[in-house]
Amino acid sequence: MSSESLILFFIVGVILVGGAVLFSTFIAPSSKNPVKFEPYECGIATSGNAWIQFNVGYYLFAIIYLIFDVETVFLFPWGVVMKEVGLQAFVEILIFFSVLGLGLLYAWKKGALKWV
Amino acid sequence: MSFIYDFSSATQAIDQWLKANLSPTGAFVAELALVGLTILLAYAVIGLYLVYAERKVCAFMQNRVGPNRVGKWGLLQTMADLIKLLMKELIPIRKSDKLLFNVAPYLVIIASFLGIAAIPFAKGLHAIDFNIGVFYIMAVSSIGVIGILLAGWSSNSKYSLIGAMRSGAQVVSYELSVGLALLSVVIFSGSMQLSTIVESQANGWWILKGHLPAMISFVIFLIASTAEINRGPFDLAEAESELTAGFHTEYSGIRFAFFFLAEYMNMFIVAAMAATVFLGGWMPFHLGNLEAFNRVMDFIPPVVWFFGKTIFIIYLIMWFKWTFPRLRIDQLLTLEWKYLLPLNLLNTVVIAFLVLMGWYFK
Amino acid sequence: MEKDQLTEFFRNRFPDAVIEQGNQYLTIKTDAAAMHPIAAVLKSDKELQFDYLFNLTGIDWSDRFSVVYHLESTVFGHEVVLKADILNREKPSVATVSDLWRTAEFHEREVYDLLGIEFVDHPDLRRLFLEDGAGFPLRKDFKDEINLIER
Amino acid sequence: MKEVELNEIIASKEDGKYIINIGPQHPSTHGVLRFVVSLKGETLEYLIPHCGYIHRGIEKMCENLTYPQIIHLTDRMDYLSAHMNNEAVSLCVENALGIEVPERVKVIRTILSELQRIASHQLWWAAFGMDIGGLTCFFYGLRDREKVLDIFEESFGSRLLHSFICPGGLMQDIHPDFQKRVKEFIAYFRKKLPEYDQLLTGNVIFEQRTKGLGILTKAEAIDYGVTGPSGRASGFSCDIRKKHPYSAYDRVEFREILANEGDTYSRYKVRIEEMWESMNIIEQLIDQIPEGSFTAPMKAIIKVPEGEYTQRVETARGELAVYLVSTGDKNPYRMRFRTPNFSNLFVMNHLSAGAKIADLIAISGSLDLVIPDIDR
Amino acid sequence: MNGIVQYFTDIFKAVRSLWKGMRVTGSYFVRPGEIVTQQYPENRKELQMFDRFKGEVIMIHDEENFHRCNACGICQMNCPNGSIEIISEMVPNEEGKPERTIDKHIYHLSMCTFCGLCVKSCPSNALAFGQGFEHAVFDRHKLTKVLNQPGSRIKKKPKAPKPAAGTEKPNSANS
Repeated sequence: MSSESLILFFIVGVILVGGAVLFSTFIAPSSKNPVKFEPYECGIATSGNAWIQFNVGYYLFAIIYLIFDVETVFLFPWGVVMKEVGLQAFVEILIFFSVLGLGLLYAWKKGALKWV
Repeated sequence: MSFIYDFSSATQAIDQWLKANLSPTGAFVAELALVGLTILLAYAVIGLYLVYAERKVCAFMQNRVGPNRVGKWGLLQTMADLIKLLMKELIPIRKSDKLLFNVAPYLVIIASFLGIAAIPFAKGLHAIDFNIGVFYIMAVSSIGVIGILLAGWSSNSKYSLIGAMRSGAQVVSYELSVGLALLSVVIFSGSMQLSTIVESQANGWWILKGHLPAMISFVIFLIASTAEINRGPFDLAEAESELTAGFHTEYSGIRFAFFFLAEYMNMFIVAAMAATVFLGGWMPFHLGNLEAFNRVMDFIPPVVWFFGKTIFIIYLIMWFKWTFPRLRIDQLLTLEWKYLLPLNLLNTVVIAFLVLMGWYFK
Repeated sequence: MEKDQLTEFFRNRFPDAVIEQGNQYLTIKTDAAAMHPIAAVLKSDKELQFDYLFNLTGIDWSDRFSVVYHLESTVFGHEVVLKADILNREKPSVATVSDLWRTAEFHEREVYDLLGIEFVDHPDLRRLFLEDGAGFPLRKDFKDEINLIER
Repeated sequence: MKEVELNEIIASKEDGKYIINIGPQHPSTHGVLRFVVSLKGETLEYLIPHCGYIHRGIEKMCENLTYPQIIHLTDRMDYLSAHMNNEAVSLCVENALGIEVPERVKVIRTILSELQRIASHQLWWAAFGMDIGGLTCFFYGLRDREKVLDIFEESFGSRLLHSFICPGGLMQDIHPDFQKRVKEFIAYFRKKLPEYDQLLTGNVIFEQRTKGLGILTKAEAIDYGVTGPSGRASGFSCDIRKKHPYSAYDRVEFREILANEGDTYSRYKVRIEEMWESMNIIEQLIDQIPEGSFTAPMKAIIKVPEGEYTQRVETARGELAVYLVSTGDKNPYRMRFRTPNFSNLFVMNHLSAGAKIADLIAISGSLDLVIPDIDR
Repeated sequence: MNGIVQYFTDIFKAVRSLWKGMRVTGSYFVRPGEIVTQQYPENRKELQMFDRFKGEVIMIHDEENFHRCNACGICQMNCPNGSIEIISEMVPNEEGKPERTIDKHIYHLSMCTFCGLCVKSCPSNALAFGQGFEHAVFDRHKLTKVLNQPGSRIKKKPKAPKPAAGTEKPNSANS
C-alpha cells in the first residue's frame, strides 16, 4: 500500500479511541459527587493553580537538542550514500562531527548539561 | 526455500481478486477495511497480551505466580481488565482543559498506530514500505510525547504537570541516541527502507556482521528506546513512588487504559525496530556457508522469527524494569548527554570508518 | 562525671535549684523562670556538655504543670533530669530550649499541643497533631464527652 | 491548623511557588504523613512535615489502663518494633517494682528483639527499594520477612502486634519448635541477604541516587535527636544496647554499626549491616536459652510505687524512652513515650532542602519512618 | 588521559553492577520452584493455622455442651478495650442457693485487639483463642458474638485449690 494509507491508520486510531470512549460513556456510571472532580493532590484540597510559571530545567537541553536533531536529519542522507561516496564522505563527516563534538564539549564545560 | 513463506504473492492475489471483482473504488475501500481491521485486531491482541506477559514476567521474577484466575493461566485477565476499565466512570476533572484533556489519548494511540504501520512482520506482510522507513519511525514515535505533554498539562494537577515536564525533557534527549543508533545500520546497509535493511541481513544480522560497533549501537538503542517509551528504570514520567501516577494521574476508565495500552504498543514498536534493524527482522538465523543448518533455519516461518526476536527484546526491556531502581531526572539527562551521546558519535565515526575500509561482513 | 561529683557541682553552681538523687537519675528541680539559664549551662559547660536531649515531657499535676527534660551527654555519658515547675495554671508558660537543642522544637510543639503549655520564644509554636480549638487532652481536667469514655 | 489555611499562608508568603502536598494519600509516605513541599522546578525549597492524622492519644489512654493493659497499646506505636516497645514498658514496670525476671525471659526477650529488628529492617529494605523505583525489592523483602513472621505466629499467635512481652516476663512460653525454626531462618537468611546487596547495594543507579544525598552531620544528629540506624550513620554512637545494656545484651558480643558519611547511602548500609549483626546476636543466644519459668511471680494487680521511672530501649528505628510517673496507683499518672520516629521525622526539612522530589522520597525512605510512632 | 580511562572504567563498572542485579531477578525467573505465593481460597482445606494462632476469643465447650465459665467477670475487667461484656444471672443450684451463672458472654470482635489478657487471666480456663480468621462480614453487628453456646451449662469440677496468681498455668490456647 502506498503512503496515502497513513490516513487509514489515523482513522483506525481515532475510531478505536473514540468508539471505546463513546461506548464507555454509555455503560459507565456517572456520579454527581463534586469532590470526585477535584484534581488529585494526595487527598488534600489543592491550593493555587497548577498552571503557573514553572521552572523547567530542560530549556537549555531543548536548545542543544535542536542542534543535534537537525544534525541527525542531515546525517541520515549521508548515511545512505556513505558507501558509494567513500572517503570524501568520511572526511566530511569527520569535520562535521568534530564541530558538533566541540559544541557538545563547550556546552558540557559551560554547565549547560546540568539539570537545575 | 525462503520463498515458501513469502506473503507478497498472497497479498497481491487478494489485491487482484478484489480489483477483478469490485469496482476500483470498491476494491480500494475493501482493501482499506481489510487492512484496518487486521491492524486493529493485531493491535488489540498484541497490546493485551503484552500487558499479560509483563505481569507474568514480573511475577516470576518476584517469586509470585501472577494472574492465574481468569481463564487458563489467567490468559483472559487482561480482557477482564479491559472490560472493567470500559465500565469505569470517565471523571472530568474540574478546571481542566477539557479539549486537550480529551484529545491526549487520541494522540498517543494514533502515534503508536502510525508506528506499527511501517513494521515489516514478514516478507510482504508490511502495511507501508517507506523508502525512508527508519526516519519515519523516528518521526512518528515523537508524536506520542505530545500526547503525554498534553495529558499532563491539561489535567490541571501538579503531579501530572511535573510528570509531563519530565517526560518532555526525557524524550527530547533520548530521541538523539535512538536516531544515531539507527544511523549506524543505515550506514552499513546504505538504505533507510526497512525491507531493504531486512534483505541486507539475509546472510547475517547486522549486530553480528558489524562487529563490536554494531553491538554498541544495539545496546545504546536498547537503553535509549527504553527511555523514550518511558519504561523503568526510566519511568520518571509516571514514577509512582514520587508522582503517584505522573502524567496520567487524572485519567480514569478507558482513557487511562489507552495510555496504558500505548505504552505497551510503543514497547512493541521499539522492540520490533530493534529486531528489524539489528537482528534481521523476519530473516532466519544463517551461519556462513553451513547449508544444512541454514536450510533447517529456513523452515521456521519468518513470522515466528520476527516475533521471536521481538519477544526476546521485550523480555529484555521487562527484565530491566523489574530489576533496576529508577533514575533521577538529572541523572537521566547526564546519562544521555555525557555518556550515550558522545559514545554514539564516536561509534558512528568508527562505523563510517569500517564501512569505508570495508571491514565488515558483506 | 559521676553522680556524686555532679551533685556537688550542681549544688555549687545552682544554689537556688533543688538537687535530688533520684532512683535512676540525678534531678534538678527548679521553677520555670530559672529553668533556661540552668539549661544553657548544662548544654554549654565544658565539663557537663549535656548535648543530647532525649526526652521532653509535660506533666499536669492538677495544681501545677511541670516540664521534664531528660538530658544526656554524648561526650561523657552522664545523664541528668531537669524539671521546671509552672505554677500558673491559667496561662502556663516557660522559656523554650529549642535554641539549645533543636529536637526540643518539636517536642515542645507536642507539649503545647497536648497540654497547652506555651513556650516563650519558640520559633514556630503551632499545634502539631490536633486542630485549633480541640482543647488540651493531656490535661487532667480535659473533658470530651463524645470520644472519651471514663472507666 | 486546618489544611487549607496553612496552604494559604504558604502561598501568600511565597508568591509563584509550586506548593505540593505529598501525602497523606501518597504511595511513598508509608502511612498518613503529609509533607507540604515548596518546589522550584524539580528542586525542593522547603518542606513542612504535617502529622496527626492517626493520633490516637496513647499517652492519654495509658492513664486509664493498668500496666498489663498498656502493653497492647505500645504495639501500636511502632508496629514494626512491637517487641521492643513491649519490652520497654515491661522493663520500666519491672524496674519500678524491683523485680528480677528469670534468665530465660531475658534471653528470649533479646532474641525476640533481634528477630523483630531483622523483620523491621527487611520491611524497610523492601519499602526503600520500592521508593527508589525497584519494585522487585519489595517482594524479596517481604518474602523473607514472612519467615520471621511465621516464627512469631507459631509462638505468639500473631504476626505483627504480638503483645507478648508483659511486665514480669512473657505472656506464655515460647513454642517448643522455636529454636529450631529460628536456626532454620538464620541459615536461610544468611543465604538471601547477599542477594539484597546484589540487587541494590552495588547497583550503579542506586549508588548514584543515594550517595552524598541528605547529609546529616554528627553534631546535627545529636542536636536533632536523630537516633537508631539513622543517627549511627552520622557517627552518633547512640545504641542503647551498648550504652545501657538491658535484658541479655550485656552478655552478647556485637558491634555497634557506625558510619561517618551521614548520607542516605550510609543509612542504608548501616541497616544492612545491622541485619548481619542481629543474626550474630541471635546465634550467640539461641542455644543458650536457660530452662526455667517464663514469668516472674507477679501480683494480680500491679501497683507501681510512687515515683518516676525511665527506661530506654533500642528499637529498630532508634531510642524509645518510656517515662513513667506513678502515684502508687494501678494506673500510671503520666506515661510518656519518647519515640524514635518523632525526632527522626523533623530532620526531614533540614535534609531535603535543595534536593529533588525523587530525593525527598529516598531520604524519607532512608529515615525509615513509621507514622503511628510519630502520632502516638 | 586519565580522565578518559576513568570514564570508560566507570561505564564498565556500571554495566557490571547492573548485570549483577539482573542475574538475581533472572535466576528467579527461571526457577519457578521458589514461588512463595499461596492460592488462598483453593488451599482452604490444607491451610493450617498454627496452634497458638489468635484468631478470635472462644469459650471452650466440650461434647456435652459444658463450658467452664462461672461469670466471675475477670476477663471483662482485664480487657483494655471493653470488648467483653458479661451478663450474668442468679440461678439456684442443686442445693437451692442462688449462684451466679453466665447468661451471655458477649464478645465484640470488632473491638478486640487480641492482646490475650482475657485468656491469660481467666481463673477457670474457660476462654481460649480460636483458629478462625475469616471474620469479614457485611454487617458490623455480626461481629458481636455470644460466646456461650445456647443451652450450654457450666461444668462443675471437683473443688480444687485455686491456682495462685502469676504462677505458671497451662494455657488453654495450646493445650
